[in-house]
Amino acid sequence: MSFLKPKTHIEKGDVVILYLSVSSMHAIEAVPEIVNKKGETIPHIFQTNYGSLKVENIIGVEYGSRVELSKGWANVLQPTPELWTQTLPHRTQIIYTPDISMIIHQLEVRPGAVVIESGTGSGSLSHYFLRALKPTGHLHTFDFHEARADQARDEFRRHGIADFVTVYHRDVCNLGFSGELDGKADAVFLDLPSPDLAVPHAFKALKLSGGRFCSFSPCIEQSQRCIQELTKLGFNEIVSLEVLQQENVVKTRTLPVIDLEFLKLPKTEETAAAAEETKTSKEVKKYLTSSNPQTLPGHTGFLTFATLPPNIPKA
Amino acid sequence: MSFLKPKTHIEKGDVVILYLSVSSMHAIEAVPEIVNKKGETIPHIFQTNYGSLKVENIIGVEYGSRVELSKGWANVLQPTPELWTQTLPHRTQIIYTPDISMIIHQLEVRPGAVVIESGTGSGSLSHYFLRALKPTGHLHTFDFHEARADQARDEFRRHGIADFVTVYHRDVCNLGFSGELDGKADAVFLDLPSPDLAVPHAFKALKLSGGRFCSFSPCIEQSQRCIQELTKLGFNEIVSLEVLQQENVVKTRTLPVIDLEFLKLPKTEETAAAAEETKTSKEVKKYLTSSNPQTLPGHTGFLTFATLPPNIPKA
Amino acid sequence: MATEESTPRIQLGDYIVIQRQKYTKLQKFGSLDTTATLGKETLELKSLLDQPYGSTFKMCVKETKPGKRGAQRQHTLELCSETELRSTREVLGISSSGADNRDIRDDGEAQTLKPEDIAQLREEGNDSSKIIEKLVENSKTFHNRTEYSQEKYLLKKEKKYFEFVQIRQPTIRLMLDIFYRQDSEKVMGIRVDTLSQIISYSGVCGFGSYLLYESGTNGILPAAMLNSIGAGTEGTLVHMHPGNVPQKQSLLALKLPLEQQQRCVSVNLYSVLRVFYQGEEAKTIDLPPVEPSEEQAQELLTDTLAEEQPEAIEPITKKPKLEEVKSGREGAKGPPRWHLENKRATALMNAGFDSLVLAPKEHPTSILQALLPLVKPSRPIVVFSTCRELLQETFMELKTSGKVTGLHLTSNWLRTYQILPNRTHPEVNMSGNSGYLLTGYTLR
Amino acid sequence: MATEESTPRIQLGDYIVIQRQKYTKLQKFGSLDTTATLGKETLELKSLLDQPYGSTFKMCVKETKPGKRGAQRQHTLELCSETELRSTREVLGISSSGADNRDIRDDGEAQTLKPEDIAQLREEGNDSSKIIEKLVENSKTFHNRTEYSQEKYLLKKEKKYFEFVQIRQPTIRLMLDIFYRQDSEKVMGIRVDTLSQIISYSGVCGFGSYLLYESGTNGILPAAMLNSIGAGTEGTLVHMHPGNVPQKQSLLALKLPLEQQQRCVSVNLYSVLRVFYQGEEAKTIDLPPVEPSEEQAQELLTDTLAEEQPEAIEPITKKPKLEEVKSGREGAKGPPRWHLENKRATALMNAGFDSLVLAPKEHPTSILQALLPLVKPSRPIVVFSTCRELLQETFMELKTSGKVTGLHLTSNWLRTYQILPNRTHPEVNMSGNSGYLLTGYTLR
Repeated sequence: MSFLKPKTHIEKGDVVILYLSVSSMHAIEAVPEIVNKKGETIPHIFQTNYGSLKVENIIGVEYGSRVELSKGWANVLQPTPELWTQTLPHRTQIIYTPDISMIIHQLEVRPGAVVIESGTGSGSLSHYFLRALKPTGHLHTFDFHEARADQARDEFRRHGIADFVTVYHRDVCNLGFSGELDGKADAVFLDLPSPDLAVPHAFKALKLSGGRFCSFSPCIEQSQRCIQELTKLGFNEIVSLEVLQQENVVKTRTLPVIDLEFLKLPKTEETAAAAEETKTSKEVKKYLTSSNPQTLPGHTGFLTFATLPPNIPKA
Repeated sequence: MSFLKPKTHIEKGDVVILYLSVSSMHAIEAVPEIVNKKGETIPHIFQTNYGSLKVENIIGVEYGSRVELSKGWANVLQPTPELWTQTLPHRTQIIYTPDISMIIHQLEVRPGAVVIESGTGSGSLSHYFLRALKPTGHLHTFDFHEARADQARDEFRRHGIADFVTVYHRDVCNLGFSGELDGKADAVFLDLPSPDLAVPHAFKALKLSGGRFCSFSPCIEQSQRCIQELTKLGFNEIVSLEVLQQENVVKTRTLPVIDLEFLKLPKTEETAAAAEETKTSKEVKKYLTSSNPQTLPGHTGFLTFATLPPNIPKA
Repeated sequence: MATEESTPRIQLGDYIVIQRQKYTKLQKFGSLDTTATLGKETLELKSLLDQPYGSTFKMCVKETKPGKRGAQRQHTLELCSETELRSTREVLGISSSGADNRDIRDDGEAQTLKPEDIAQLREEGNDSSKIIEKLVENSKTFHNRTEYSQEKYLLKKEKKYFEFVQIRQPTIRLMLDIFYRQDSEKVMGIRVDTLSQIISYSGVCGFGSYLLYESGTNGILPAAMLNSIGAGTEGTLVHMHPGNVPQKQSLLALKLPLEQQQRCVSVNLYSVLRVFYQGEEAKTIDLPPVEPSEEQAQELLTDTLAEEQPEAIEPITKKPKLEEVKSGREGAKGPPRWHLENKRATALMNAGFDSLVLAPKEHPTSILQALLPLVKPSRPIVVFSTCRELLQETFMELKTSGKVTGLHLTSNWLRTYQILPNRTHPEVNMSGNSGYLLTGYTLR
Repeated sequence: MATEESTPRIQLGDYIVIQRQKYTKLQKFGSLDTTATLGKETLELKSLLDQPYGSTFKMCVKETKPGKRGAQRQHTLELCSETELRSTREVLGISSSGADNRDIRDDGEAQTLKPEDIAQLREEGNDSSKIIEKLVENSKTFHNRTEYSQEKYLLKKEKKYFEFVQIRQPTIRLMLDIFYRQDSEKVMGIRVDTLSQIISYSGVCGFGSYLLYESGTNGILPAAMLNSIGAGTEGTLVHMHPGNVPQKQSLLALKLPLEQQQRCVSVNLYSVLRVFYQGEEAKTIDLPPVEPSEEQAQELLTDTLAEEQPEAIEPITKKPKLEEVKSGREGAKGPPRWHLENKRATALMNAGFDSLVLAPKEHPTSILQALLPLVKPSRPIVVFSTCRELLQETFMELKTSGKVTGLHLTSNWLRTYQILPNRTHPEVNMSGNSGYLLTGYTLR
């Protein structure tokens, strides 16, 4: 239930982020017992690189606290969509915070907004939509994969945000978003292999007063076809962009400063000794600097945004 | 004649870079007199933002010297392809140093190489090819625009590098590079609106022992078609890439450091005065930093490279 | 589920976004006499009143006045239909185009129409499509150009002679675009990707209490946060600033409901910290709540209206009972508004915040020292700066302190694309600086 | 104009590039018994002798030896024709593919072929295409996958079982790719775009005299510069380094003509500066020409051969007469080679250089102070570092000195693209650091 609003203490059933290090964190469910593969109820023990955690012990603990592991410690954090995106079980490729932030901003999602999303995928983006539109808006999210839709529905319930979302198992490219949603949406988001097929449905689903549209596509050809379709239907402000976030890894670098002046002096025994000394007691200079990691995300997808202007007749 | 090799003094007829500032430099010809529009021979006076230069005065001066202008001064530099690219008369869109460097590297151009280039354009890239392949290689450069071919030919002569280049006025997409060049080239470079049409000609022109190929295209569709054609003809190691250079503008930034601790003390007259003082003698911290200019080149072109393996029959 | 809404209508007092092709401008529609200036065109706005937002208007030349830089044309605006907006290309029905530009010699004499002729055409009230048609007719080279080159030419001309404007309701997205394009300094260099990430990483939403310190972004930061807090929710924002008056233009332009506006408490950093540290007594001494700052002096807005309607945005006490008890001894006239605001802010400060966002022009260390203790554990913090070296230092300080975990120093590349048939490529210019974000989570 | 050249042939002593699909490796073909290791495959190289460069060979399993990490297979190589290299996809003739992946449940049991079965197939000497065919036959999900997904699967499998290698002649381009991919530290983090720009900005070509100081790039920097200087030209390179012996692997691998090799003079920085400052006398005292450096200790090459054939690369005096005169009093045995090199270098230092390239692991200031005066006026200088702060400082120092103009501090983004029908996008991973270049031109 830990996704509804900021809270101070871990309650039973919360998803909790067990933060070990920048590169190691886990989302765990704060339940004292779990059912194993044999169907037996056993104590919930979570294994990490720093040893095991008896999950029962963290219930009632304040978020932000340090908890002891059998071979070290970790911090327990309340999950945010950002932390969830880094720890969630991948059922599909997911979209990450930099792209998502741009999507939320460009779709102008705020409390009260009605948003349509397809596909639901692993629910990474859905959690951001829900944070942005609750408690007065609603998310309609569609996936053509039945198991994924079911998993997402279950997850939203366990995360305490089910009131603000309806999950549909439906092939929107062929069947559209259902007539009930015609003219209801402030924003439509598509992450589909053939977004162009769903554009006419998005057109229908957006409010008569207009709305915003976004399609996320890994390949440029998908964006090209999507834009052709958008143009045909009268969308404007069509913009395609990419956001690439770089980590700046902060570190202190130590550089030797070499002395070449002493070479101008004849190498008598004294100067030789002095030179030796210069070499051994080499001066160094320290720099606080940062650089990108050796490998960066080079591409996630092209984001295509568009506006449906108000009062376009929808035949 | 100043492009053949490093030289120390300005001779009559040299192209000279008049360097005023990072954002202001000019390529001028070191001739004492020029012919004006009326056909009269007049002294060569060059106008700059810092006043005029009597060009006759710089003949015989050492490169790297400071020369006086009527309202200031400038430095005279021997032209390099890098400086020339920044000052040359644009007859077409040109390619700049970061892309060119990658082209030279990937085409493995070194002294002795036989290189084919199309189109010649403003000759920006040609000067780099010529630097890299002279004095033992040869550049064959083609342009379908007769005036441009003539201008380039004249320029190479005046720059002292005509011995290493042949300029052709020819539509290579339709007519190819001429049978005489079949199997003669180590590398072929294309900057054409339809590079795919010239790929079969490049194939023929490359040596039987193989060679390297590059096409520069602003639009991705050109690269797509070019790659299809390359694949069909048996080229391999096909790679497409972009190089974007960023300037890091170095500057010192001064930041105020504010004191908030004094707010914890009751505001008696003394502390008020002390606080005043704190405010006026505000501490500052200086940072030597650098940042990109507000606007950067976001795209120049896609570079597509490929290898023609040895011994591919050319039927 | 929401029912079909009617489109809101343009009212006097509204901030409006005027759009002419890709150019957009934020303008206050203060009175019926208000005019807006777009380059050499002056627009009389009165006919906008009560028209729906999103409408397109035709600029109709009323008179031409001599101006400093050539003639300034005064226009009235006439509401027009969507169908009037056809592609100029279609109108002209251009078909013949050369295969490439090998036969074109640019001798500067391709256009036989003289500038005087063109001015004449404009004053006669010709449509842009008519003017462009004439230009094409009188161009010696147009029909020899490639299709690509023709299109470029037409777009350039259309931009110059385009006679339609659209009126839109300001949103965070539209305003940030305007400010950043006009002068990124107006928003302290916070680019769209960066603002979007500040909103994400701070976790600001309809629940919780948020703390912001910023040195002046024309109100875009508090506006974006309050926008994310939403109407009819329980979220609150304490907005600390270094000056006499907060920069609030963007907040005013959003035209938020009063109850929402009231959940943004804007206070001077020094003043509120003094009250927070020393309690009520402190106030009797320091009357003006200010430590003057540079930001005040260099007011960046040309048409700034931050102080024009303070009534609408100045928060009114939300819990009157508590306020009355606390400020009982203040005298009949009641305490000054800033004083009440300080009190509301200190109450929220004592309760603790659900995240902290800093966008200071000053060195962040001392500000972090003062504000970080006000943030609850397991809550996000976000520090923005355009100076990487500064945040590297802050990164190290926070890391050493052990008070914040999950520290990341990030920046972004934002690349826009031209996607057109056979002419797809990244835009040839891109913005060079996203600024830097330092993010992390507080620990207990 | 060059006439048709015959393709060069593989000789004993050559460095060769072994390529297996996208994987490349630099290897010395030292003797007929030399073997090369590619992961779990060991290749006997003897059949390469006298075959033309560019040829493709088939790996034929000879025996399987138990190794530390599973079986190590020993292969002989058989020259094969181009036609043997058909696309696996074509061979298999896959046609039916699902429209999307909605029906696929990944339960880890899609492949019914056991690892033992696959090992058996390999040892039986089956072609990769045969093995992949079997894998496809025994996959329960393959035919339900999308074409895209099928292709990905095939590529992955083909990569694993691909049985052909191509032998290529080392070039700067191929070697830099290998070093940078293996460990960018091997070339001090100099990425391909950065190296290409060092060559451009330094202006190195067939004419002139060039000065390089580098702290160890496996010879890629001096090799790239000498490569640009060319065979049969008059250009010269003085290559200063901080260690006992220069890292020269790349230079050796290029197999340049002797006359060209001799135009690269490699000297120790300290030793040559002492001679330069103090003249001939200095040498009698400091016998080992070295100031030991870390670079020596942490020799990065696994199969380093920098010292293996020093005869081939150690420069021989080019102007014997001058050398004889100068080194006349050196005794019958003649002066040590390093001593002659120092003398040749100091002669070039006295004449002045046509550009300066620095790629130091040390702080560049003192090195610039020592070497900048050796550069003629109006000549380019290029300083490389992976530390931006360092070059910011150097930028300011040079700017203040007034000795260098046209200063620029630059870095690069390098983005590679996947261009395939309907699947075109930038590669999902990119290299994060180009390093920084500080460039400018000397003044008189």
